[in-house]
Amino acid sequence: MNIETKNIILILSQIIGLLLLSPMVNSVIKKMKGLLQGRKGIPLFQGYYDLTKYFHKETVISDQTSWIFSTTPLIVFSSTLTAGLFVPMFFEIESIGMFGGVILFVYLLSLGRFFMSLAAMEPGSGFCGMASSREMMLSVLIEPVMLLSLIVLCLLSNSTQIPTIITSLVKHDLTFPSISYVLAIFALFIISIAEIGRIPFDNQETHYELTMIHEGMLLEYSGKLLGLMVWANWLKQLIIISLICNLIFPWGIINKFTLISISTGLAFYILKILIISIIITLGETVIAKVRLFRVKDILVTSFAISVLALILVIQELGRVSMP
Amino acid sequence: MNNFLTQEFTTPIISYFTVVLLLMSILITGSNRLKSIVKFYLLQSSCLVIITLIIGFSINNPETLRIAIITLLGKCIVIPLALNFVIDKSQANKEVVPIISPSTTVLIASALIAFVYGLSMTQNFGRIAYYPGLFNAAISIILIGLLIMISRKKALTQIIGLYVMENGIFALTLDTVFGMPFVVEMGISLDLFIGVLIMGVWTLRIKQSFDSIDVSKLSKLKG
Amino acid sequence: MENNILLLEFSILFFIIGALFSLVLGLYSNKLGIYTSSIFAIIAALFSLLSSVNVLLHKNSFKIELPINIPLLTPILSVDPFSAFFIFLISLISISVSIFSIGYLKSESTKTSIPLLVFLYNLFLLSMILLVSANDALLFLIFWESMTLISYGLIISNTSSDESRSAGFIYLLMTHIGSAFLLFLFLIMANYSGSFSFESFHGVYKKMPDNLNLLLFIFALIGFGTKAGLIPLHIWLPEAHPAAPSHISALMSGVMIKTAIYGLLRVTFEFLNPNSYWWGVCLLLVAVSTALVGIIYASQENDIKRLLAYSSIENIGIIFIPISTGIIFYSLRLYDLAAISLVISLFHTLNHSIFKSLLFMASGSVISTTHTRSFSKLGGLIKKMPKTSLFFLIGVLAICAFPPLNGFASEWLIFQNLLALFNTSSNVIKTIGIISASLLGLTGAICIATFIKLFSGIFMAMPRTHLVEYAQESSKSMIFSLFISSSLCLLIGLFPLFTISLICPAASTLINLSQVNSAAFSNNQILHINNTVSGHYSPTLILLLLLSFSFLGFIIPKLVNNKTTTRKDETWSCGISPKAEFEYTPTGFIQPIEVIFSGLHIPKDFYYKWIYLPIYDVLNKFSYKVKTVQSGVVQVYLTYIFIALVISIIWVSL
Amino acid sequence: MEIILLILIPFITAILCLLPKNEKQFAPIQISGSLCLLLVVIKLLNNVIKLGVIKSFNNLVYIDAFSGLLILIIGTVSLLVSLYSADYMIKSNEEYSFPLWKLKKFYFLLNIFVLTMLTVVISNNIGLVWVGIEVITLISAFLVGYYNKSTSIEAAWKYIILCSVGIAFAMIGIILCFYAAIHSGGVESLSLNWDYLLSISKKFNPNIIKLAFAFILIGYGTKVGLAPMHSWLPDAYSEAPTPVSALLSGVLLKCSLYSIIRFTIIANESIGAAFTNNMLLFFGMFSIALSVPFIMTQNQIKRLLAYSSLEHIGIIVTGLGIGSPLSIFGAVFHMFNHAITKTLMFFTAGNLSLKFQTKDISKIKSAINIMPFSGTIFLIGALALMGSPPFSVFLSEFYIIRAGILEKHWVISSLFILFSLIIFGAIMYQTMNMTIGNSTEEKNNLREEVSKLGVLALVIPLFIITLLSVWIPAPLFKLLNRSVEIIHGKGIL
Repeated sequence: MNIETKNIILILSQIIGLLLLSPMVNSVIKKMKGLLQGRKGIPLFQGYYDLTKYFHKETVISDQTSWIFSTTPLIVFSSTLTAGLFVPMFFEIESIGMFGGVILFVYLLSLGRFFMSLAAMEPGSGFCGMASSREMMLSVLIEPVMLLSLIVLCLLSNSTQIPTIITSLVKHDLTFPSISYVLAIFALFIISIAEIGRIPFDNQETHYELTMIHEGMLLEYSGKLLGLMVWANWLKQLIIISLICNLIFPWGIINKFTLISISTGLAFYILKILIISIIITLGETVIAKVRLFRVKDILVTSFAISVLALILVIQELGRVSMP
Repeated sequence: MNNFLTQEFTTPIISYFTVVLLLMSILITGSNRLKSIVKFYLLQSSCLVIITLIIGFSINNPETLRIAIITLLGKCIVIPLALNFVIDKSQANKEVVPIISPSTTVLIASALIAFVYGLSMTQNFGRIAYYPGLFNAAISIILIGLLIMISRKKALTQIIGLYVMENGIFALTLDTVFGMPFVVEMGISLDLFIGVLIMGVWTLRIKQSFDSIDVSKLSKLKG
Repeated sequence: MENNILLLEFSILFFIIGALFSLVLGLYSNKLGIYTSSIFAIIAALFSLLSSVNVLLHKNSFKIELPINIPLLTPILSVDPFSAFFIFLISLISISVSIFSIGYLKSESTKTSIPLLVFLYNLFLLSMILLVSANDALLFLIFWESMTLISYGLIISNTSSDESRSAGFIYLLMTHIGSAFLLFLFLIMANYSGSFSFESFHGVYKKMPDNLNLLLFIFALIGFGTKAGLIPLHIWLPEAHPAAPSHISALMSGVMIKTAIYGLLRVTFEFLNPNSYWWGVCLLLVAVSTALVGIIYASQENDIKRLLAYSSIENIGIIFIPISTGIIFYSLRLYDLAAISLVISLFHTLNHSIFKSLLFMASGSVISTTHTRSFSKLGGLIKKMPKTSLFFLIGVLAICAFPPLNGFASEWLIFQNLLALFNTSSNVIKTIGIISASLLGLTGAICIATFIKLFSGIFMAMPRTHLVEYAQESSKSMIFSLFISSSLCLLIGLFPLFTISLICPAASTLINLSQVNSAAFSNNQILHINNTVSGHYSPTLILLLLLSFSFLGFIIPKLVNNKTTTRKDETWSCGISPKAEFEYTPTGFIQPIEVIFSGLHIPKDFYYKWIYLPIYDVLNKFSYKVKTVQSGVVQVYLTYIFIALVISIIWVSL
Repeated sequence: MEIILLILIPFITAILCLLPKNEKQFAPIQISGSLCLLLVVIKLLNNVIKLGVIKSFNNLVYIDAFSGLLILIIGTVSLLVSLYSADYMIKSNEEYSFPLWKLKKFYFLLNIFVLTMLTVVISNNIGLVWVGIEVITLISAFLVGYYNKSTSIEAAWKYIILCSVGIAFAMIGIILCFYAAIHSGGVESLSLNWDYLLSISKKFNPNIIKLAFAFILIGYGTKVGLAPMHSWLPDAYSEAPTPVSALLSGVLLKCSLYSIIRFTIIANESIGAAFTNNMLLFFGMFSIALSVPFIMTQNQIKRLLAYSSLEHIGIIVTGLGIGSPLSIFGAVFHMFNHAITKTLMFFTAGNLSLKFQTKDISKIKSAINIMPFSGTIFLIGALALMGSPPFSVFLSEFYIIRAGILEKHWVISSLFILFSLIIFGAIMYQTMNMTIGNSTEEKNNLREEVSKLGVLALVIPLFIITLLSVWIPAPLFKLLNRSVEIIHGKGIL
């Protein structure tokens, strides 16, 4: 089979994989959390139940709203999914290189965020407004750091394509893992936690409007719109997690497709995800959510870390002379 | 009459009159009463006339007589008369409080004279004159005239100061370029006359709108 | 070739005729004046657009001689691709603005004197076109000043308001300070080149003593930076834009401040030869801080047009980033890269012109129907004026640089450009380059927050005051012009390569390369930059994906169950029926960000209070001291004369 | 022939102006008179350009391009003044409720004033020039004191006293010059003739010429209004009736400057340009510098303009002092531009202060709304005066600065630009405070704002300065260039 069809198949499988896996991952984390807290926790397929339930329910939207409010879920969903294509799960797609690199990735995520908070302003409810304003504050802090840490990784591999970064991490001629790489990853990890809105930055399970950030923005949504929003959020979570895990354990990205390789790759991928989600869960159980304005300090710290990483990178690459 | 007035003969005479000129201007600076000031001015002018005649004949210049007569008419008759007239009209005879007191003015005046003489010694501008003494005197008289204008408050005194300056200039012309071309002479003396008339007019106007000819009242326009 | 000349001459002619006619007819009736000026402007702009596009496509250039006869001045307009690009930009914007102004002025006609306004409007456009094609320093100065004066006239066109007075004054003063520096710049260069024509300026740096060109560069930076609005020279911008009528602010912010970019680029690259990368580094710092500070200020505004003005300052900063990288590359003799950076900066210039004018026009139609500029008084307009709000949203998306619109295309390129700094050998440049990339990201994030604040404040939720009640959708022509601009945003966003291929000759003439290898930008129709940290971006593909995925998102719930109903009901606000008071106000919305940046945030009036005011105070005190010299006492005056005389006599005898 | 007419026309007009029975009749006489004058001037200039130099009346009259330029200025400005005063003087007479003879006196003196200025610029004899300037002083004093208020009398008095002192000094200068001439073997009867002096100036004794130049500069400088001898200038300008202020600053300054320049030429011939240039530069820059604080803190509209005249005189003198052909071209060109522009400004200012019944800047508000025509032109005129293109003042200042930098006068040029920036700011601030802003008074329509003649008086100068900024007509350019040749020896082409 020729390269085109192969790519198309791969892309399709990536999409489907993301769509299917994302609810699962979320409920896995919840499950583990429940176990850690000595509860039985939710069933592993809870995510899918929720989605179907949302899709069956009647949609009630505020009478203050306009087309923006009701199209936002679609935009958020699609932008997140598009961003998802840039992050390999466990197989690499050559043609993804044609789409765009980390910068596009970040901007697509922020496109989703933009519409989410815009729509949250629409019903004119105080809670949504508050939530979206806080979301914006978070994003202002997140974006530069995320860009910086990702760019540092790009510099290490001289490419802005995430798959290329990952693969070149494996066969990198530098002494690996170099300290700069470790620092960059660390910064990125913190940021990603913030990005997927988990403790200590935001609490997905809270039911107290005044502390909600992400949930708060969904307050006025219901029915299938809500379903899409939630799904988009889970997608984002999965994408970020797989980004992290693939950067931390850059091995096992397959590019030749035999039955064995696929199965091993998949298994390995799931293993990585599990590890990351365990880390997250542990974090969530031991750390408490911090005050809104303390968030700044954490993120600034990670900014400092990534600047440090940058300087180290420059030092290391200084030896490898470039044009 | 072939020229008996030789340089040797005239020099001392001229220098006497020069001294008189200087003296008059110093007296003007020193005195308070307008009438007497006018008198001093009259004296100064008249000895200018004499000097004119002497120098004129010594370098036997044909125009001497004419110049002398014009000067006589102008400086010794018309101007003093006009001034007196104005003084009477504006019943202002005494310079009450001058800006700089007469005695100080005199001192400054003599300082000026010293300055001019000194300067002319170093730079010897005097070289350019027939009678260096007269030249220096002329310059100092001009400066003293200005000094008078600066130091006094009455409109009239200022006019007189101006005329003292004119005298100085006249002395200068005598000493350097005896008798400038006729046109200019006429022109100059012409607007001396016009000048005095106009000055008189303005003095009277000041008198009627400020009911005194004290110039120090004329300081509304500033900045 | 000939027809280019003809076209440009025609457009100049039409501008002049339009100005005169509209003045005369305007005195006769406002409506007539408005139509004439706009129609003539549109025709003239079309002519100049055609000629400039011709020049850009065929990379040729031509000269026109003007009927001006004064010594020292060679009255020649010369249009090379670089000027042609700016003519292109000016004409492009002015077309849509002219269309807009038809409807807009009709609604404004009570406030200002229309005849003067329309008269100056055409002259304004003309002066800008002449400016960018002037080929002689003196001519350039004259047009520069005329442009300033005309725009000044437009700013104060609402003569009965104190606001426009102070705005006009600040504008006039600042721009004149700038012009003084330019005057110096050109005079000094003329000293070495021997004449004022730009040809003679080429490579004039060879004749100069060392480091004089650095001084001149600083002069140019101050001179043009004042017009462009670099911080701290920006103080006139946020005053002038609100004072002017909206279509004028659209032109000023969209086009006029770009002429400063034109001047700076010409002077720097053609005449001064940047020979040390420190110029670039310092400029980069200035640029980034301008962008950051500008957008922080913008985020705190509650006045639509002031907010937009500050965001113009931000964008000027962003435009200057690739310029400074260009200078760095140039000084390192990496001419290809330099050319690429210039192309990028020009590209962003174009984009900013388009979406900023779009935003200004849209806000203009909002202001003219609600009669207020403070958007915390508005709200819920999206139902009153749906079309306007749609185009406004497109403008916002573009300025926030979201794919696949044009803003993102240029910003993506700028990121790539900054990454390209990593190919240089100096560690300083590398570090600064990458960090400024992330700061650019920060700017972008704040920009997003700001424009959410703006858009939601104007259009969303419930009306906060009664001002909104009488609002209505704006007239056809306004909508149409908005449509044009926003479709331009989309098209350029989707097919950036076409525009870039137009820009390339401009940049190459500037650096006088034979050509920028526009392969540098494309790799089979996908935006991509060679010899940097590699990256690709294909707008069309992204759009395709977005659309298909949103279709997916639309269809999946349907597949699950396609007979769910949708019901509208009032917003839940703890059981009370919602009121406008419950809403989150724009100020409240931005407050957290304000809190975070309270650290590095300088109060707005800082520059005025601490830089400009003290100078004034010193002068004033001094003057009052000196003034006592004129005491009004005639004797004192005589003393002055006396002193002067004595001094000069002494001088003589020395 | 033209020369006789040149003298005759103002004289006849002056006489005719004594006849009228009511105030309406002055305008036609005056305007037609000055129109004829302008025609004669143009004819004369035509000859001057053709022949180069016109001498007649056994060398009493000497007209070359430079005097031609001055004649042109006088002719143009006096026409503008007549146009303007037709309307203005009637209004102001009503305001002061003066009898008719005041108007007669005004017009009579006005014409004599013009007449004397003409004689000054065409006469060959520096002594006559001196006499002429003295006479001008005495006449214009009456015009300054026209309103007979206490302040105007004060102004007139200061004007007379200071100027007479200055003139006296000038006389000394002339005497010294004459002395130098005859002592270097000059014929006495000719030795006051300008052309003769120039021809023999090589043999002069440099010391004396230096001294003479110093005296002349101080003397006539007082009349020109160079700092620090300028003190009479703001008073006289602010107190005189507006047309007279226009004449004073537009023309009279230039005439006195003309005599300085004439003498400078001789001095340059005999002792070389360095000395005179330094002195001119010093006084020029000092005048500009001194005008700055007064403009910054000025609160009276006509005094503001007066101080700006001080600045512009400074600019002209600086231009002369820089002493390269270009700068001198700038200077003479600036003489013309300043004359026209300042006239325009005085006219508009006069309209404003007549309308608002005050000269106080802080009391004039939102003029552009209350009197659209004058207000607008006032604003534009201020810009023009401050030397922003497209107005001709920009060009002349530009030439001067260019020359300054070309001659490596770095400091002077920088100061020049700095000062003009500050002055620009100050004047524009004042102007905008006066013109723009919200007003309480009601608008009044164009009809009753200014009469047709008034409109002409404002539009013509505006047109001239705008035209000159893009197109210097060939004859005028010839005139300017010739004058540069006369002053410096070689022109700019």
